[in-house]
Amino acid sequence: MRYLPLTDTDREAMLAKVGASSIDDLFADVPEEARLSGPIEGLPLHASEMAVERHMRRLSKKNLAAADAPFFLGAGAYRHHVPATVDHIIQRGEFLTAYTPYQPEIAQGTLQMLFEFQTQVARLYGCAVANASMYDGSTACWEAVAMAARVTRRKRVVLSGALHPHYAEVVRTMAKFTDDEIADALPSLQGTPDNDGLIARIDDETSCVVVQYPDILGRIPDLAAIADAAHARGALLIAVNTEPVALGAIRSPGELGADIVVGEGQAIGVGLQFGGPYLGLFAVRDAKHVRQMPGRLCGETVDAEGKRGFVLTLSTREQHIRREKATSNICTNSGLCALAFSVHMTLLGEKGLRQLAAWNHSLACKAADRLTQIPGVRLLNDNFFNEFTVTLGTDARRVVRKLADDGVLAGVSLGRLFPQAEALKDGLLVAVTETTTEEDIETLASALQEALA
Amino acid sequence: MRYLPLTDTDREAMLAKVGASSIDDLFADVPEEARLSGPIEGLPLHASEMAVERHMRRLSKKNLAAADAPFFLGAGAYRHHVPATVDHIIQRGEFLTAYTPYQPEIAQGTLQMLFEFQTQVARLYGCAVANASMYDGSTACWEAVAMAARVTRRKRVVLSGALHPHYAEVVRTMAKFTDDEIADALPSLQGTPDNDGLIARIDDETSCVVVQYPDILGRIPDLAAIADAAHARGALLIAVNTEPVALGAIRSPGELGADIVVGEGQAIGVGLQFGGPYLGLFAVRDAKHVRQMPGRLCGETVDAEGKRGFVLTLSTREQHIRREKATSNICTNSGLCALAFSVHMTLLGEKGLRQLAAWNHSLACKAADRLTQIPGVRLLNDNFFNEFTVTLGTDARRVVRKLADDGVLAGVSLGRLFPQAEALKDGLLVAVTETTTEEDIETLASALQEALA
Amino acid sequence: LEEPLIFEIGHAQTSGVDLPAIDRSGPDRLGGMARTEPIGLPGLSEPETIRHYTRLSRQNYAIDLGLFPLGSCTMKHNPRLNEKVARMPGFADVHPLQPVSTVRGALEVINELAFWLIELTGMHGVAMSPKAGAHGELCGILCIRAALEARGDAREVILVPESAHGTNPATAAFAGYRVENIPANADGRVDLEALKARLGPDVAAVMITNPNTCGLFERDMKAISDAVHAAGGFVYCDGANFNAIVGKVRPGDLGVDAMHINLHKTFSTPHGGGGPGSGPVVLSEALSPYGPLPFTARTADGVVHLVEEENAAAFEHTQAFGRMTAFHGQMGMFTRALAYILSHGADGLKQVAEDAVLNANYILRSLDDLLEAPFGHSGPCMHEALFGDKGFGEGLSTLDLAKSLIDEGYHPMTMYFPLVVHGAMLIEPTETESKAGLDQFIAALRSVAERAKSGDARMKRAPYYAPRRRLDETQAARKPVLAWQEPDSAR
Amino acid sequence: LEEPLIFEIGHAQTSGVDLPAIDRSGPDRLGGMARTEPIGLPGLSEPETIRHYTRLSRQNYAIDLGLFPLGSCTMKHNPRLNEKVARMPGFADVHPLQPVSTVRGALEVINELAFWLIELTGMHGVAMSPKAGAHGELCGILCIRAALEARGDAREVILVPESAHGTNPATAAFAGYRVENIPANADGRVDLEALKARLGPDVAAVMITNPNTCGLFERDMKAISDAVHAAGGFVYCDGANFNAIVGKVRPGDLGVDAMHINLHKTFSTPHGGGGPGSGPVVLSEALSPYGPLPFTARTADGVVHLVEEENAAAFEHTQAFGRMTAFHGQMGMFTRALAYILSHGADGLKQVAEDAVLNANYILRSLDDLLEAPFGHSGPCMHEALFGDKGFGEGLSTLDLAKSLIDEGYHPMTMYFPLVVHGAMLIEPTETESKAGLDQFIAALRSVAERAKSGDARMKRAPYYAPRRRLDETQAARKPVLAWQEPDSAR
Repeated sequence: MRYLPLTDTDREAMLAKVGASSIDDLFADVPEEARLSGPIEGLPLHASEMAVERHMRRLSKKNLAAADAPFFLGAGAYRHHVPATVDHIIQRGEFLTAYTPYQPEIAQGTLQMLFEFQTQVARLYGCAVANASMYDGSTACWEAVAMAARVTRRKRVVLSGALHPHYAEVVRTMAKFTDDEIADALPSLQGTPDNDGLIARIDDETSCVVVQYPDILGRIPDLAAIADAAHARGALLIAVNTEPVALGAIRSPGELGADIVVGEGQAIGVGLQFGGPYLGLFAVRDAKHVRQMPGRLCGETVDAEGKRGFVLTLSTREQHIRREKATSNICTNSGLCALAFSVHMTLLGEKGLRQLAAWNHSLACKAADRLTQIPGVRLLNDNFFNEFTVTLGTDARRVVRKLADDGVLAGVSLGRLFPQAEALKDGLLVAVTETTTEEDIETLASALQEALA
Repeated sequence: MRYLPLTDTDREAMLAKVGASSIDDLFADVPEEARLSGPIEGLPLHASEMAVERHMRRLSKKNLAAADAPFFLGAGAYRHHVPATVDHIIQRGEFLTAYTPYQPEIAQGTLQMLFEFQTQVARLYGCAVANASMYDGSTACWEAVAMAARVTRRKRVVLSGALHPHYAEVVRTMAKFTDDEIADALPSLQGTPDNDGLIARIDDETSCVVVQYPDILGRIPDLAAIADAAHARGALLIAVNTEPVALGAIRSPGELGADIVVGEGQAIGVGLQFGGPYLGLFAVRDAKHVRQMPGRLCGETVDAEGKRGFVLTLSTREQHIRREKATSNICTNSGLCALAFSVHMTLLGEKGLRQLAAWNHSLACKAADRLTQIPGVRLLNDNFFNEFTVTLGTDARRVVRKLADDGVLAGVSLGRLFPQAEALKDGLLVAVTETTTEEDIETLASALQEALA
Repeated sequence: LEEPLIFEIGHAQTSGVDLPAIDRSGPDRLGGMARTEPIGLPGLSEPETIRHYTRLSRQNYAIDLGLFPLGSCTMKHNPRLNEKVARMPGFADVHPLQPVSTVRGALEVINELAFWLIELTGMHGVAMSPKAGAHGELCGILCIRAALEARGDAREVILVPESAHGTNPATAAFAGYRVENIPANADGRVDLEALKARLGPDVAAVMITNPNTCGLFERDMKAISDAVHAAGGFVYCDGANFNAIVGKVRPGDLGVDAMHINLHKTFSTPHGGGGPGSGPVVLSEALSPYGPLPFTARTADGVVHLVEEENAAAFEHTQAFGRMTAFHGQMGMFTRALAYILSHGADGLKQVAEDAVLNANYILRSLDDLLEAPFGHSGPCMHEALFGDKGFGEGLSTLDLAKSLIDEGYHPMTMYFPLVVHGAMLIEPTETESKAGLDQFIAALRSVAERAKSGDARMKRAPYYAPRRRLDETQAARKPVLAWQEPDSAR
Repeated sequence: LEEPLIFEIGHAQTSGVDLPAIDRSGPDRLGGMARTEPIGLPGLSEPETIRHYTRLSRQNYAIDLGLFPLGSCTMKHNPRLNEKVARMPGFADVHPLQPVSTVRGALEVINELAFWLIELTGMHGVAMSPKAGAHGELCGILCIRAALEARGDAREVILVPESAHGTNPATAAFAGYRVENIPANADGRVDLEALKARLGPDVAAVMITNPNTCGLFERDMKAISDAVHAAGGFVYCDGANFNAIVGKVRPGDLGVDAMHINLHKTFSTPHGGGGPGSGPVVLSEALSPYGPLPFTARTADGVVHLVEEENAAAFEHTQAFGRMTAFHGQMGMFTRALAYILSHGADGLKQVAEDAVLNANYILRSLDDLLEAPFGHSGPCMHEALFGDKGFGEGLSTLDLAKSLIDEGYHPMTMYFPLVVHGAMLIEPTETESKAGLDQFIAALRSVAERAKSGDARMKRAPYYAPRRRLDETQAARKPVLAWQEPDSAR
């Protein structure tokens, strides 16, 4: 067995050393009736690398990879080109097979990277401090809500209707158990987000308002107005971003007054991966809130010789120290994804990020113009970054499935996202990135025109 | 430009330091008329990683990859499963981007690996000493011939007719310029190699006899008898092996009396790669010949503190010291391929190599049995390792092309290898490795039967 | 050479990517929100980037470099095949919301892995979506709460052994429960009688780690489960130590109702310097109806379906407590874990447990003459060996021993955990270490242990030969510097 | 920790691969040649293998770790895209003898790269199959010999400058020529008058390196070519230093008849610790008919053909001198080089040459106050800067300076080459180094240079901080140990 270095000779010598006559002696504390008499039923014996690779490749080929189709899906997961350098770095054994950097003297590689990552995220979000990452955007969103409750000592959460429905559902799920009260709504098919309606729902019991930016329909809400309204009532504004590339083109949530900014970092460096592992980003605008933050934090310090070094810090917030009094039960971050994000962001730099954002936006504008030439297709929102909503005048879900059969991955239907909302069912979310070619747009347009004819 | 770190600000500061007013000043020694006035004609401007990747992927997809077809080609290049570990190791930057280990104090990684590689090759070949690798099997074969001329001070080379025709052609090409006399022949379509005929060609002027083992038709010649005959006339026996996996099943050339053993190492760890880069293996049975060897050698020594270490050694044979008196003009080895070979061989170990060889042989026997059930198909050689010759009773080249059109890569026709030899044109070389499935064999058999019907 | 921060070497105008110039016709459509201020993100060219991160990486210790004896963390070899598999385009380059017809193979991976996890644990169902072990714990506890609420049974307390991982009480608290500790007996195991005495109508669940964090198998597990069930509660098992028994013992047979599985421990998906993890939770028949959405289900025709909010009813799964995360869980870890399971097979997984336990006992018995083994008398250990700091010289602590081990070329063991042993040192070698490697490690550990017992004061300042000397963690926490700032604007 | 040899830690019965048991029916068909004796090849499990090679790798210096200033070697950044491209299944997993209809894309790669190499050099044809630079040199010289033989002109001598790479004379000798040296003038360039005086009917060719190994452009190149051609000979140009002029100067415009291109230098395919290289040779119209087989040719219909022995006549290529190697050359390097050329484009390649030259001049002028720059007066250097050892303290040599540079964290420069300068130090920074990186290197070099001039005797024993101290090369050569032997059977 290729992963097991012990030889039978080794095993015999070791059993002799521990004074056991057979390996079964070492399992003596397992009651007889609890021991499996034979091998796990149905599971084949060990297999060669080639056999396993073949099996997995066969399963892989049953999927339509995004590279093999005109591809327009977004809705919280975006396909961007990841430079080959990123994968090279994350496959370095010293990053890939290291543990959480609890021994900082021999983990400066991971720690310095995390410190750089935190700084990159904080700057991108317009915040003072970011943590070392969380599971994903949706769980980070819930952690932000929980943090807001700790900060404000209030229990009423106002969710924008245009928050990603999975994110909203995670918040609703958790709130059931924490007794937070959730005020939520469905999005309405309007060209601009209903900021006024949202603001009207904020009251003096509100711990936080959660607003996605750009929102699930691709619209860009006026965070500053919402922030003002929330602050006036003593509530925090939580901004949620699911497409970090957008922040190369639009103003940062922190700059607009968001108190906590969370999001999904997947778009930079991580890839689609059918939904995971992804990368939760979490930042606070004001450093005073840092001790209420969940998750790991890396900080700068010095070693015994006065050299700069980095350590995990403020761990008294965390479960392994505080146990039931911790700010969160979280005990991992998304370290390797954070590395991928940080390497990609370092390659981009400010110049590259801005160019990338400009390119995405420009292509999306072209796509919107092209699609709206199709009879029956209407552009919902005039303003967007790289994702916009069109209405098709018919059930978009059906259209998406039909186009998939023809090898075109047309986008995400609002019916898939909001199955309960009949009013939204004609809506189609279309995302366009630098990986989209003008030919792809043309293919989509033709296929769509045909499907709607 | 993503590979160029200098900024325009840097460039200005540096020009100032060197006292040049523009970059053109630094090219002042290039006569005006030799400078290109504009950019290289037709070459586009710099391109994004994504654009280049797309272009290359498009070209890649115009080829039928071996994994996507039943595959039976050999004839000097063999498809074996390469463990993922091999590629992981050779992509370590410290191996990938290092230079020739001329500074041993900071190159022990490469040097120790080469020392291990040399030992592995020497043992596999049954020899005392192997070098640190050469370009490929065919050039190693010529270098062996040239070495034999140096050792024996004779100029007449006897080539077995069953030597890979490309190897024979390389030898013939080089001999034209070195005035070695080449006695060669075509293989005859017999079940056993014509050892007697070969031996009869050896005379007192013969520097060496070159015999492939197993030979180009898959037959296994009796090296010991040829060695005796060669030695009796004062000639050296050069054994050529193009499938190192075979040596897990059959006796080593050194053990059988070959004086120089050369071969292609590609089958272990390197992959098909459309013919290159490959890995030339070169070993001598008797260490006394080491100073006549071409190529790099890594040797053990100690450092100033007495610690074991490794260095490139005996470099007085080489061109950078000896210039026109060198044993060869070679100035690289095939370092990264040698690493791939060595890692794969380390993973295999003796047990794995023997199992792998047994599996190859067993599957090849099955394939031979199955194919000879087809009317009109005759097995030429009863003895073989993982590659054998069948005759089809019709032009095999035509059959191979037809099967390729149907998505079956049937093997190598003798007509492709020996286009000048009308007598061989019905022959088809079929190679079978562990990557061949029984289903592949069945597919080939059916396709062949249909093509011959 | 010290490696500077990217902020110290990069420039806003440098980039390691080349992007085409935009031919922009007309104004943007950003609704007046266009970014105007600089962001402050430095860029590096590709060669500088490779060098920066390659150099950084070399300041890390990793499994690829040596033994990583962190008890309870199961730092085993990460097979390279699994990395290759996870990168196959059909897994890495598919979007979670693609039409189901285009992701059948991905759903099959999830379903196949789910099937083997259920088989290996002898349970009834599994929730695949939790993102890490602690997330899985939370999922399991929420299933329990949902099940209790479904029968109108509001219970308030969760019992947790003192030796539990910190995530256990934190999770219970996060799910709205009050946490009470269960005492251990002198053997290092749960005190069955004390537990029984505490059980009652207010106890929602007991969270047990088995094998426990003292490295021992809870012999009375079945009796504990029976008692908890009899009192109307549920049994949560922390699966962090499943590596010791995989393929040999099925938690379902011991009465467990829910157990998370750290795919990054038992099934060897890479730790990656702190994640991502993946924490599927296997569930008993009683809890399965409450498992969260989404999940996969194979129908009789062999087709694997994605069960989400909208079609849960069609799959008779109407009592789901909700959703743990966006999308479907850690696909990238599922492919790796499935490749791991298929590579080992039934015989290999059993061998994993046996070699893991053998290696740990070998360490225990090669050191217990020198180091205090508080439960060395309690029978063989499972996959980890626990030692205490008794007999260390004046002023020397477990921390000093651990830091001295760094100078010997090793990552230290888990320290000061479990809390029940003074100066605890918990060593888990895992099954992927060779005997020769263990012998070398034992020799190194014996040497530092002897120095600790002899009171070698030099150890107080170890490590001496690491990329950094001891770091000032107090300063880091007292005056947190959590982001880089331009020197002129800095504190 | 010292890393043992695989022979010291592996076992014949251990394997890092799992192979199925063979169900063998009947005896083998090996004709009585079955292997019976042990081979002596140790195996390691996968975790041991990863660890062995990972640890070994960390004893290497590499471009990924820092500046690699080896003059004449062009150690520049190796883009990671190129590694990805070379591994695409359509390139990595195709057999060289597949029917041509199944490898059209591979042939297109070769043809496309060939096209750009011809364009970049202004030549007429290219032989793609040579396996490395020296192999390319041989190919070029053989073309020249074939061309001369074709016109019945047997010439015996090849002229080579003293400063040439060792491969030049070795190649000429291997091709059956007598080698004579050409002197240099005080500027470090070929002495045109001396060369002209030596030309005659016995001179087959002149081999020139341009830019030459003193780092200078041969101003008189065109005059040299004209003179050689007038005397009936050919001009071979060693292309090792093409990086200095790529995209700016075309050797074909200077009268060159043949030049090899080290794809691993100018076009950045990785050096891999000593290879594989790749050495296509561009040829003038006069030499192209003699180029070896195989090659690719695109016909008017856009199809790319593989021209081999059998169809050479159809492509009017009947004078080929033969074949350099089995199959078609270094495909894996072609894909990388093509990706490199397309990534840079026409503007990028020009910038490569300019930055390479700028970086070298920056080094030259940042050090020439301290180190002897023997040709510092001869105009700007091209892509490498040459220094001598004049002024070093008693008993200190270039070697001592180089080894001291290791302690500063750098790989040394090329030493004692070219032979025309005493204690030569040839520094080629390449274009992929940043100014900050160069400044750091210059500071380090100034520091060791100052120590060398002050006669710091400690330098004699450098390096002190490398994985090894100075190694005893004399012992290695006097009593060669070239393979591992079991200790009991050893010498």
